[in-house]
Order: sequence, then C-alpha cells, then structure tokens
Amino acid sequence: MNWTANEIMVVAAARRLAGERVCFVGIGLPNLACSLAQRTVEPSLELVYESGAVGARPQRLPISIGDPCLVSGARSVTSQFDLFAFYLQGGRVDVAFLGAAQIDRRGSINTTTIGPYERPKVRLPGSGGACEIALNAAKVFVIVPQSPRSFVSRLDFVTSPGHVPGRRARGGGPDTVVTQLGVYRFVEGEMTLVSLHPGATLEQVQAASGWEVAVASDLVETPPPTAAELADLRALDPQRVYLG
Amino acid sequence: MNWTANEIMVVAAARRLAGERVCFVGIGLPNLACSLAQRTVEPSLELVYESGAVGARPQRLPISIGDPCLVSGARSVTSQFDLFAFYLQGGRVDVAFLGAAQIDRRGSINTTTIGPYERPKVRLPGSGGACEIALNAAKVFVIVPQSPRSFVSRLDFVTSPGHVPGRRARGGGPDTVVTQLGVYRFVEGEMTLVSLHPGATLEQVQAASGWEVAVASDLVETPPPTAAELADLRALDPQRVYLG
Amino acid sequence: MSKVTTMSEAIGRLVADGASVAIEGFTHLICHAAGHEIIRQGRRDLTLCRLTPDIVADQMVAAGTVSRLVFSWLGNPGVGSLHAIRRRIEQADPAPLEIEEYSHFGMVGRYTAGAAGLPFFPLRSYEHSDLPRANPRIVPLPSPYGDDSVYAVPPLNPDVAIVHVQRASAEGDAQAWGLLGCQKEAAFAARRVIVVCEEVVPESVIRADPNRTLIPNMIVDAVVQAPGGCHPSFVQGYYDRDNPFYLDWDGISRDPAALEAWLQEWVYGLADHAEYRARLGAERWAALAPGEAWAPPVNYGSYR
Amino acid sequence: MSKVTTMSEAIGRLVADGASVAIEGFTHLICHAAGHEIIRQGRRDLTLCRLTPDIVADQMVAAGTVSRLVFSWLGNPGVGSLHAIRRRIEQADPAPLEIEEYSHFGMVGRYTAGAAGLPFFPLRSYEHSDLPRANPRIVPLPSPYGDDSVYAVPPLNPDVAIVHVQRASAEGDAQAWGLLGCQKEAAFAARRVIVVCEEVVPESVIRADPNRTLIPNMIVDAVVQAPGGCHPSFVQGYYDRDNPFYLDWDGISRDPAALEAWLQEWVYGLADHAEYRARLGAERWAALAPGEAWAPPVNYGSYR
Repeated sequence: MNWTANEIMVVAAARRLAGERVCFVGIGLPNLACSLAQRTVEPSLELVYESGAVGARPQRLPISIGDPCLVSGARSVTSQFDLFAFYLQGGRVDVAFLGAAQIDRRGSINTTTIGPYERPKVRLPGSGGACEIALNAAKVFVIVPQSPRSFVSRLDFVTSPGHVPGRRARGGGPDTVVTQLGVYRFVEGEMTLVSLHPGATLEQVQAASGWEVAVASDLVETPPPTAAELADLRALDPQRVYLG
Repeated sequence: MNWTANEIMVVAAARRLAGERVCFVGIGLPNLACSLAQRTVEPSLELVYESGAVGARPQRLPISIGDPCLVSGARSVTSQFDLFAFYLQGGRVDVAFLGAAQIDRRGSINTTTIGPYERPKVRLPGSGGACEIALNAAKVFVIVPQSPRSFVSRLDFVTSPGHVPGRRARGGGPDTVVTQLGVYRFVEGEMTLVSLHPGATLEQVQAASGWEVAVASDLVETPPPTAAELADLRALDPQRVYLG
Repeated sequence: MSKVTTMSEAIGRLVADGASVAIEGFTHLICHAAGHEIIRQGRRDLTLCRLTPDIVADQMVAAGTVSRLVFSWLGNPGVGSLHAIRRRIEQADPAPLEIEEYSHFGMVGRYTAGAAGLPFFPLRSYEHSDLPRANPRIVPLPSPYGDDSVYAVPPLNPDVAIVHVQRASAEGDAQAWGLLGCQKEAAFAARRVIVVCEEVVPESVIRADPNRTLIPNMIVDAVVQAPGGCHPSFVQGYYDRDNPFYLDWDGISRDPAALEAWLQEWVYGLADHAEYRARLGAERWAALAPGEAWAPPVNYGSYR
Repeated sequence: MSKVTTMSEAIGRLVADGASVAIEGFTHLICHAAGHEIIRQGRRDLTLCRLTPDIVADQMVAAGTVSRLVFSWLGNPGVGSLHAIRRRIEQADPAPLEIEEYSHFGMVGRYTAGAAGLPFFPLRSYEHSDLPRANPRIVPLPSPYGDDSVYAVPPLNPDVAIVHVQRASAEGDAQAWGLLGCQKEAAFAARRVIVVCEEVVPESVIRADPNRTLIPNMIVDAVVQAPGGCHPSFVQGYYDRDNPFYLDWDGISRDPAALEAWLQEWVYGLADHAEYRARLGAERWAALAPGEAWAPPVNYGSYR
C-alpha cells in the first residue's frame, strides 16, 4: 500500500475525530479529514464553517470556506456574529482545525508575518478567526507540514495562543498536531510526539524541529492507512486538488 | 363639530408627526396617531414596533404590538436584539411614543409602581423597552390623560428618565406631551403648555397638575380637529376599541 | 437521531423543581402548552425567565409552580393586569413572589451575553432611572476608550429554554418566521432546549431553506409536536391570537376561585394539550385560521 | 421614493476622496462592480474596511485608490497571496500601505458596536496573542462583575457601506440569502449605504417575505442594479464563483505590468459593469449558472 504525506496526515487527523460532535473546519486538508471521519469513525460529525454554514452537506468538493455548495443543503446558515458569538464563544465547538505557518512547542501559532510585524519579510493572511478559535474551541487540531521553518523555537508573531503560561481561556487549546512525520499531543502544555508514521524516524522528527521535541514514553507507530480509508479519501478529492 | 378627549389627543399628536420619518410606536392611541399622520401630514412615516415589525402595513386595527397583521406585509421583521441595538440605540428612531402612569415636569415617566417598589400599592407593567426608548430616541412623544394622579410633582419610581439634570443620553428626550387639555413641549427641560385645546382653560390645566405648570408666552389654542381628520381617524377604529 | 418525544416526557426529564426556565416568544410563539404541562406535573420553585410574563405566567404563578420572575414587562398585553401575579407582589397573597427586573433590551442583552459566553452585556439604558437601584445587578460600566459610559447587565443562562416554532425536523433543527423575539438568544443561552413545533417536517425541508433555521439541532434536547400549543397566543401563518380569551382572562384572574376552577378545567382536568385543543373545539380553531399569504420563491441553487 | 441610480452616480455622489468605505461580503456577495467603479473614478486615499481583503482589494490597492486597510484576513481565498498588497506592505512598493488589523470576530464586533451606538464591543479573544501589541486599539476590559476579563474593540462607523444582495426594492429594502457575513452590521454602522442588487423587484415581493429583509430602506441612500456585479465572487442561486479567475489572479497580481494591463482592459477600458459583463461573454456566464434548488413555501397568513 502506498500513500502520500498529505494522505497520511488526513487519515491520522480523521481518526482523532472519533467521538467528537461539532467541528469548526477550514478548507483543504482539514475539510478532507472531517469528510473522511464522517465516512469512517464519526458519521454524526457536524461541520461548521467560519462562513456561517452549519451542518453542511456539500455535493462537490468545496473550493473555499464560503463555497455555495456548503449553503445549499445545510442545516442552517448563520450570520458571522452568531457564528462567532453563539457557536464558538458560546462553547458549542468541540474541535476546530487551524493551519500554521509557524508553530511552537506550546502549540502557539503564527499566521501573521514572517519577520517583524512592522516591516515583514513575508506578509501572511493574519488571524481571520484563528485567534478566537484558539481561545474558545474545546480542542484545537493542527495539520501542518513539519520542517525547521514551521516548527520553530520562537514565533515571529503570536496569532493564536497555545498552552502559554497563565492561559485562562475557556477553550482547551491545542490538542493534536498532525504532520507528515507523526502525531503530537500536549502533555502539561508541551507538544509531545505520540505516534510516528510508518517509515518516519525520530531523527527525521528532530531534524525537522526547531527545538528538542518531547517524545511520549509509550510512543507508537501510526497504523498505516487502510485500503478503505484511502479509497474513501481519494474519492473525496478525485482530482487531487488538495491531496496533491 | 364634536370630538372626544381621545380624539383630540390623537389628532394633536398626529399633527406633530409632520416631517418625521421613523416612528417607534406602541398600540392604542399612539398607533392611531401614526396611522392618522400617514393619511394626513406625513404619508411616508415608517412605523417600527417593539416586537420587531418594521414598515408595517396592517390590514386591520392591530390589537397588540405583536399582532400578526403587523408582520404580513411589513418591509422587514427583525429580532429584538437588532431592533433595540441597531434601530433604537443606533439612533435610527426619530420619534418614539411612550405611555405614562405618572409624569413629572421634566418629562420623566413612571410605569413601574404606585407606592414603594418593594411593596407597591399598585404594581404596573414596568419598563418594557421604555427606559432605553426614553434615552435613545431622537424625540419622545407622550399621550397621557392628565390629572393630579398622573401629573405629579414627584414620581414614585423613575422608569424612563426625562430632562433630568446631568442627562448625557444621545436621545433628545421628551419633546411633546399631549393630554385631553392641551399640548406641552419642553423649554430648557421644563414641561411647558404651548397649546390649549378648544374649551379647556388654564385653571383646568392647573387643577389637573401636581405642580405649577409653565405656560408659553405665545400660548395658542389648538386648532379644532377638522372633519377630514375626524373621518380618517374614526375609519381607523370603527369599533372604537381605543377611541372609547 | 430523532429527539421527538411527548411534552409530558420532555418536561418530566428536563424541567426539575427549582430550575430556571425561559419560555420566550414576544406576543408570538408563546408556548402555553409547555406551561400547562409544567403546572400539571406540579413543579415547584421555578424561576421563570421571560421578557413579558403574561397569561401563561399568571397561570404558572397562580398554580404555585413559580417562586421567582426574571422579566422586563408584566401584564396582559392589550388588556391590563395579571391579577394573580399582582396579588402576590402587592399583598404577598397567598405568598410573596421574588422578582428580578430589567428593561427589554436588558433582558435581550442578558440572553445575548449568556449565549455568547460573555461576562456581561453593555447597553445604553438605565442612566438616571431607578432600575439600577431596584436591581443592583444593573451596574454602570465606563468605556475603556475614555469619556463615555454604558450600563452592564449580567449573563442569563437558564437551565432550560422552551421555544415554540412553526416547524422542526425530528433531530431538532427549528425554523420560524414572523416575530422572532429573542428565542434564538434564549435557546443558545440555555443549558437544555426543548423545541415545540406546530409540525415535524422531514430534514430535507429544513435543508432546503437553511437561512430560516433559527435553532440548530446541536443545542436541542427534545422535540415536541404540539399543534395549537401557543393558544391563546398565535403562530404566524397557522392561527391568530384568540383575543376573547385575553379579555376573559382579566375576569378569571381577578377572582382566585375562578382562576382555580379554570386550572382544574383546562389544565389538571386534561391529560395533555391534545385534549385542550379538542376541548376548544373545531369552531374556535376555524375562527382563528388566517388566510393564505405565501412568501415568494427563492432559489438557493444546486452546486454539484 | 425610488433610490435607483447608476453605479457611476452612486459612487460619484457617496464615495469621496479620503472616505472610509466598507465593502463586505464573506466570500459571497462581494461587490466587485463597485470596486471597479471606484477605481474608474480615480478615488484617492480611501480607507477600505473589509474582514477579508481579497481580489477586489488587491485591485483597488494596485490602482492607488486605497491608502489604508482595516481588516482581519488578507489573501486570495483558496489560492494564496494578494501580491499588489504584499508589495506595498513588505517593500513599500510603490508606496507604503497603512494597516489596522483585527481578528474576524474583532471586526464583526467593531461593526456591531458601530451599528448599535456602543463605545466598544467586548469579546473573548486576543489574550496572550500579539495582536493587541500590533494594534493598541485592542484593549483589555475587566468585567464589572468581578474575576473575569475580556477584550474590547472600538466601534467602526465607515462613511459608506456598499452591500450586494440578491434583490431589493427601488426604495432600498434589501433581501439576501445564503452566507450573510456581516453585511447587516456594516450597513447599520455606516453613515451612508449603497445597496447593489442582482434584481430590483416590486415592493410587494419584499413585503411578502419580511423575514428575508437584511437591510431596511430607511438606512439606504442608493440602489444600483448590477447583475453579475460580484464576479468573480458569487451570488447564491444566481452564479457560482469563477474559480479560474481566482487562480489566474495569482499570476496577474505577481506582475505589476500584467496587473496594470488587466486594469486597463477590464476597468479603465470599460464604461461600466454592463460592458464588463458583456465582455466576459455568454459562455462564461453559462458555465457559472447553478441548477435550481428552491426553498419550500412558507405561509405568513393574511390577517384582515
């Protein structure tokens, strides 16, 4: 069986959605992970999009979080005020996916600038809803390609706080980080490798990180994607728009 | 020509709506005044009800501010949040009508209790939206039967503040008070008789007031209701539900 | 997963003695059927949260189920007073009634804060009124941006919200039209939600017009079908307000014996709201039926 | 009174040099037609308020109309970067661009405070993030009820809001369905409102479904009919997003000469949006047409 880095990331994330109910989701790999979870471990997962679509049932692969296919056939469409106030801040979101340009060992995320804020080397999109998502969702999942550029010891800008000292937010903060090398969870607020993907090594993990990554004492190998998982996933993105 | 106390109150209030645009209205005499104004001095007056009906066009006489006849055919129906936040507090209301069990010389109104709040002699309905209406509408109109019991020197409870010292509210406060005896406006925050209804006397006004009422130097007599006004008005309430 | 159940089961499971219960609906969508079932089950010490306690509140207070009101306007709308409630407030007859009083926007703000997980809601009201003196939970709040200030009200998170709507799916996605009051805010603020509807419809009906969904199934604990359940209040497009009932209530409510007799006949003496509906009779329902006025079609588009 | 006018007249009358302009719409209902007319009329020094500056913002910035952005997410959604804007922020090329940055809920809260006449809006965000450091207008605010605190954002009251909807009456009552973003809040917050619509419909259509009205005529200053005016963005039920355009924009926007040529061809070189629409061609519009998916009927009832 062969699979790509994107495929194992999506499969590993999807499995972690077992038992969850309401998922705040972005477009791309997170959306694929949720759709896969609906077909495998969690058929009753409800997808909520930042755009206001609730319980969407798209008839095609959405190309943006505001794709009209997320509206037609949804359970509800809500204003952004209601979405952020009543769903997110009101504590109704069990899991939210965030992307990251940079992430640190506490799970804090930068999506704002590379280099100083005032005169950035690269101007990234900024927060969008990420800052409030990071502080209010019960759990945060991150899917991010791991490299010394993304796994950094110090963020250029904290867009979305993780398990920072003194955190008082109601949301539980980062719960799971999935990369092409493995799955991380947080132990006393520290990102900790709990599962290594087949073929990946601890040396690769370390080389792709800007700090000495903690490793769980009961580290396991990620069970390889099953044929059924891969078939479901590939059917979701037949043109490999996001799977690459 | 004959008319009743209620009829001249409604006619006098309707005339004062000339030039106004958006009117926040209750049921009963205020509603009749607005409907009459639409048929006479201000055809483009838009009626906004506390219930959320905006630009209502009722096909019958509404029996409550939430009458379904205010919804069918309205321009818009809005949540109470939007109504209070965006229409009223946002400064979109030109004139609002308030009722009063007691009113004082500053136009402050009591609709909460007769007697002490903790153990009232009469428990009245309370504020509803009146407190925020009094503070946020550009102008407040009051239609109230005048007597020593309603025109008092000291309110038992201030539900809706008028031109009190130190007032900082954005709304302009009480503008016009109409009773069965005359029309009052406010001069430096003091309720001042500006127009005496035909047949009413200054002595009656004074006898029906708990304080020495200020009288405008250019006091006029209210022009009597015209035949057209009375015909329009009586057609609005043919069963005299509110006209009595 | 279907959440459809009976009113009796929903109230029995979700409304406990001592609970705070929001029954909202501003003149429209006031769920009398739920109030009656609460009375029938003999609940005690409830805190009733409602902007406008009206007939159903007077009945619940008279029946001894409610010991505390959180409200902003108290009356029989378009008619006058609620005499059972007035007796308790004015004369502690037969017992005192605790009250916690706001203005309408204060109550709406409380639900909004409760729904949004905020520790307070700011509004421009109350300045120079006696309400903050009567209710010390209403407090001034200076703006963090300098020379301005507002008032704050605290969040309201009822144990249960009971929301009546025109139609809902078995899972609990609820759609309403006409006056929406603060049903949405109350539902999101509550720990548990009972949706009562005129009709249970297939999920496909809900999904064909998602902008009409007021309350999503994810916050709903029970769905009860109770056609006519708002009588004598109304449901837009389904039945009109039964105004003679509002007028009659004034006399009934003035006389404790008449009120008790009414409760015996119309609540305790009936098994459920279906019996109430039947007892009102086809003629009375026919008189409340509105004509038709259909919304023009809108196309959501099919995107495949 | 009809407020129907041309885009040229509305922009000419209501958008002045130096104005703050909100063009909202979250992926949906983004009024490119208005942005193009602003460019065509050569406005300068605008502050563009928009949660998600995307292609039309990149065009307006590249054309030199915008000197300041108030925003929460900056990018070509689903594709990548806005290169004209990045050049100005990263290299001040050809000039610096002032930015004032929030999160999405911060921007929504700002419009809400602006619409509601509040001096601030409270939200649970920003704690421990660097955003308050980058933008000192984001400030902490302790709860007046003790041990809790939130952050506040200041009201946003744009000089003009431009809101695209599916249908509006000539007087300006505007109805929309699908994703509503914060169009309503932006419109109520603004001093002037331009409604742009796919269709001008008789007032009777609006009045037959008042719950769909997003914006009431009382706050509207001009109504412009511009079918297709959101292209390459979409209008639910009318046309789909033109995704190839979004992909193409990445290349165009990377190359200042290509961008200038695009503006010449598609904005300066055309008299108005009707010409833009015609130039796109019937085939391209046909490819964007969705199938039908009609909302089920609802009865408001006739009450006489």
